[in-house]
Amino acid sequence: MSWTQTLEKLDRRWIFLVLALLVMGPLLFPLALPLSPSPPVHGFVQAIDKIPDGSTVLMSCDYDPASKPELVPMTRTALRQLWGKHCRIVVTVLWDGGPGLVDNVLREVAAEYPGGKTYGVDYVNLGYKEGREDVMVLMGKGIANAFPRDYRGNDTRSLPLMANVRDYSSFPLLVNISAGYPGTKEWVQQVQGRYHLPMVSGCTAVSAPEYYPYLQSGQLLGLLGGMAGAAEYEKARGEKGAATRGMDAQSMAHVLVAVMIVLGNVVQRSRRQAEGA
Amino acid sequence: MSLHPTHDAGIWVGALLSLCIFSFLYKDNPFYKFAEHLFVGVSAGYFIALRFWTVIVPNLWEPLLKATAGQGVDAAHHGMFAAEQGDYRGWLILPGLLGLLLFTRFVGRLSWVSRWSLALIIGVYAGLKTTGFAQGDFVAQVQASLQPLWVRGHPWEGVNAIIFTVGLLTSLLFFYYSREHKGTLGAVSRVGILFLMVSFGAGYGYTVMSRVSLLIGRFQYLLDDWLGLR
Amino acid sequence: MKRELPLTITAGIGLLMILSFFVPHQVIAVPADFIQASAIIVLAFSYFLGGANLLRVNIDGIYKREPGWIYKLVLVVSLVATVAIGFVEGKGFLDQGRISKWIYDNLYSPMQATMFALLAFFIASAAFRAFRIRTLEAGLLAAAALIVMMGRVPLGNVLTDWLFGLRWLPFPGVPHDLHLSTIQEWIMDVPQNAAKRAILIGAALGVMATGLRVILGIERSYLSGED
Amino acid sequence: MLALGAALALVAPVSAAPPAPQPATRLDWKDVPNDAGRALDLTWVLSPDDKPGLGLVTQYLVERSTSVGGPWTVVDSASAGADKVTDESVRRNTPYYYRVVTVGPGGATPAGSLTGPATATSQWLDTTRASVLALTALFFAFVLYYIRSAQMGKKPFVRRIPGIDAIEEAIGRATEMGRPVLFVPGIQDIDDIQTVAGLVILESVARLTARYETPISVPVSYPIPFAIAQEMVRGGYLQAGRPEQYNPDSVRFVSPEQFAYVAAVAGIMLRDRPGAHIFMGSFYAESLLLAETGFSTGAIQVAGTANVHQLPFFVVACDYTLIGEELYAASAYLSGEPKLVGSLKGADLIKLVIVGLVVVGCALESFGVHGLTQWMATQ
Repeated sequence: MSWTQTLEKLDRRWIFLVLALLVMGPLLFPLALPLSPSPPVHGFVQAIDKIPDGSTVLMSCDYDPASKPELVPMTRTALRQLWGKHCRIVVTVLWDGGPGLVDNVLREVAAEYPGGKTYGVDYVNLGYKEGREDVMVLMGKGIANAFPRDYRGNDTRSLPLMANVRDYSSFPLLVNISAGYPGTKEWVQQVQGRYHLPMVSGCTAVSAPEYYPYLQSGQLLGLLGGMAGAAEYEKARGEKGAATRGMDAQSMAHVLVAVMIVLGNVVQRSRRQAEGA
Repeated sequence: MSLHPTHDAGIWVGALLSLCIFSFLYKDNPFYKFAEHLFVGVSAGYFIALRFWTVIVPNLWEPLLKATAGQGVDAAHHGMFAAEQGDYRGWLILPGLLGLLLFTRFVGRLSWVSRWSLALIIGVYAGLKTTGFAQGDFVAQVQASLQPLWVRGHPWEGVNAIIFTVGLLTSLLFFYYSREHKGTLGAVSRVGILFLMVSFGAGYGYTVMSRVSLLIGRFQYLLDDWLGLR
Repeated sequence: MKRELPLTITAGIGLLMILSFFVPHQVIAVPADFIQASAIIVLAFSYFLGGANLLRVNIDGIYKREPGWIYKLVLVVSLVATVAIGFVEGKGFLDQGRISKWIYDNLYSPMQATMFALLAFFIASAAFRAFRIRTLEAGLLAAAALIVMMGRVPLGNVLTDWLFGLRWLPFPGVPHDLHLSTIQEWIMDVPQNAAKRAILIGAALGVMATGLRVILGIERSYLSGED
Repeated sequence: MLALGAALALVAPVSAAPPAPQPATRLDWKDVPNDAGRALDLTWVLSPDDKPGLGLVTQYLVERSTSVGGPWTVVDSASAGADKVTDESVRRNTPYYYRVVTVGPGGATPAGSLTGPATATSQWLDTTRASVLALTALFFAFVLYYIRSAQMGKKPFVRRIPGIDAIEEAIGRATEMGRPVLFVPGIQDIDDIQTVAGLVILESVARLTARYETPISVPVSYPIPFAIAQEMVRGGYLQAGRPEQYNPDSVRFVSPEQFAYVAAVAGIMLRDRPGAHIFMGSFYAESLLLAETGFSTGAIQVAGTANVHQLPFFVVACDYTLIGEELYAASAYLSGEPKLVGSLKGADLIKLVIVGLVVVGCALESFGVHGLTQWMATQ
């Protein structure tokens, strides 16, 4: 039996095993390959840089634990960049699987600051609301109308931060971290144009290509695509987070998939030749 | 490098359940089936509790309760049905009722009543989606495509703009059904399919990237959080 | 009542939503806002319906001792327990230290993440076994996929660092530092972006036409089922 | 805020006692356009003392009253150097009077003049959305025109798309091999319009399998599509004149759970070895698993979905793939239903308008004429 025939008969669990080893290796023994931020990532960083220090920013974290490795690192870095400018942050979560995860991230990052960031003053977590794009439009007539209570069960209108927050006109920027529907597409459709709110997006790699047209049109000012986008964002901000640590493993896995595509076609071709002969 | 397994029982539970799910890669087995059903049960239960405490209570029950005392968002305003924008008080009985009517689905003969509630939801989303797509994905996207095809001093930008415009128009005409794809239109749609294929290739690459990232995240959880391998 | 009223409700509300986009006047804006607030509530109720349905189907299966009934029991018990704990714990049921939060952090969260991580393995094996390059189109797809995959990660750039020294294409304005990542970014920005926009616009037209048909009562597939 | 102003005035003499700032002048108001009368824009000319580095002005307080004589309440503030605010706390159709107070370390100086009566009113049309309105109305007119003319029996021309031939060819090959045909109508419920399109295609597939006397197998994930799929298959056999051959078990209800559904379909593929796999509808992550398992059995595969992320996996593993809108086009072509054909033709016509707009717009932009681009801007 020739080597191509052996490969063709190969049990796919061997491929599973190779992938597992290739991903695990660099996590244990990092290679620290160099990163360089791409233009959409620069756009994201600059859009946040340009808003006045101390403004109140809306951040919608629309994801659930399935996308944690791609989206939590960029959420962390974005929180740090905003708090570094003494911004106050209003957080919403439009995915039902997400509010607990997002609250963990907020607490972690808030605790990094000496004395901590104060809940209700420096940030508010409004938590989850059913309704997808319907909630987005509803918030346009009043954030507290849609979210009468926050994640912790407080009366939203009683929080000091919310005294100055009326509707979308209270924010200079929307930072959306999105895993799909509802997410960046819906914010662009229902809020960015309708309420004239500039926005940036961090999204999973799966949806990134679909958002490039929004980037070219200026509907998005910046875009972080997947873990690579998060790693470049960390690089641009001088951090070394979970995304940066994952990039070596990401590289190895991509090499494997590329080799698999080429090898698979070599095998198919030799089989066709054998069949033809 | 040595092991420092966690003492957090929660992480042990999470890690073992993760392994149960990974065991599906070897073959379908009782461990996977157990984890799968546990997951479906827990998530359905969690989604119900979540909607109860984040929607039914704060957006329906509490305002209704307040309204019975003639109170609402604006304390200066009295009356159970004294509504204004964002403060609907007693009127919220209507959506509450429509919500309850959904349960007529369980009463065979009356199940058609639940269509009233369904009709509300469908009307809202059909309307919102229509204008959302009209502005965000139709007009704004066409508007952004009106770009200069040559830029003084930046010939490369001009070349890109021309390639972009050709790609956009040929891809659009690939999806044109009122005439056979022969002659000029045939050639145009042949070019269009090439652009579409490049975009699918990009989509393939980015999807691979996403899925691999998820796996990396799981391994970070198992190796760092659970085993403490460092 | 059975068909006409739902169609009228959908038509009225759909038109109101469309109008509220173009007409800022309070005569339209306030009722539209009320309906939007109502939709959230009705939608939340529908999840109770879904949960009840799930329970009914599975309890039925346990009662009849269908194959795998023991797993159905796991499902029913975990569903009921999660709801019960959540209801008892009250408004801040997801706050730090609550049992519901423990369930979320250690059952729901890791299992959901792992379910989706399985796909990485399947994608690798599909790349080997089900990626066929036999036409020019498929070849272009493969080339774009390979460039994007390698250009988006650091290793691809390390491997193509030698391109850095070459002065490519003496065309003014072309970036000289021709890494794989620059080519990747060009593919994303120009050809793929053009095709994506065409798809985006086409899809938008499809959604708008469907919306129109639903609002005018021409499209009724959502009303199908028992009459 | 008022208290703060007073406090500053009290504290001022104790310090180095700079003079109170000169007042801001020419306060002016404008109703915010395109809203429901919820806000007023206010502008003024900065105090002559408000210069960077001078430190004589710290902020401006905007005060409001419902009568010329007061009482005045602070409604907003702006830091030094800013000459406008938007008062969003107004009630519509209510006259207000405004004045601006300049505050500095040396005290607070009210402006000499006030402005008013200022009234916020509602508008009936948001003029920034005129282009969206115009293009949407045009598109809807096209769609409705074609639906109407199709209903009146004037069937508009729609070209036959190659995907339909590919489906027929696949069924033919399965027949030659003496193997069944597998049809998967996506994994979404009936509210996804792609499921509807898939089920429409199923009817003509069933018609063909009836004619060729080839068994068909249709696993379905949700109850309502399951019921409709049964109707469709029975209808197909009826149309082919072979109602007696219809086997009710050919359509089976599997499970709405994504992975459970995939496992069941993969089981059918490996056990029954269908000669043709036809995937038409809404697919998510499972597209990859279905296409791979199907590919490994050597069956002919034809797929169609409008879920763009999943298309690459179908394109590389299937013999033919209907891309995006082609799924709807195929269902319109096969069913000939006026509402589907009309929408398709309407979209075709607006696409020609778009092509025209882009060509003209690019030419205008290249010559530095921006009128069209500005009219279409919505942001």
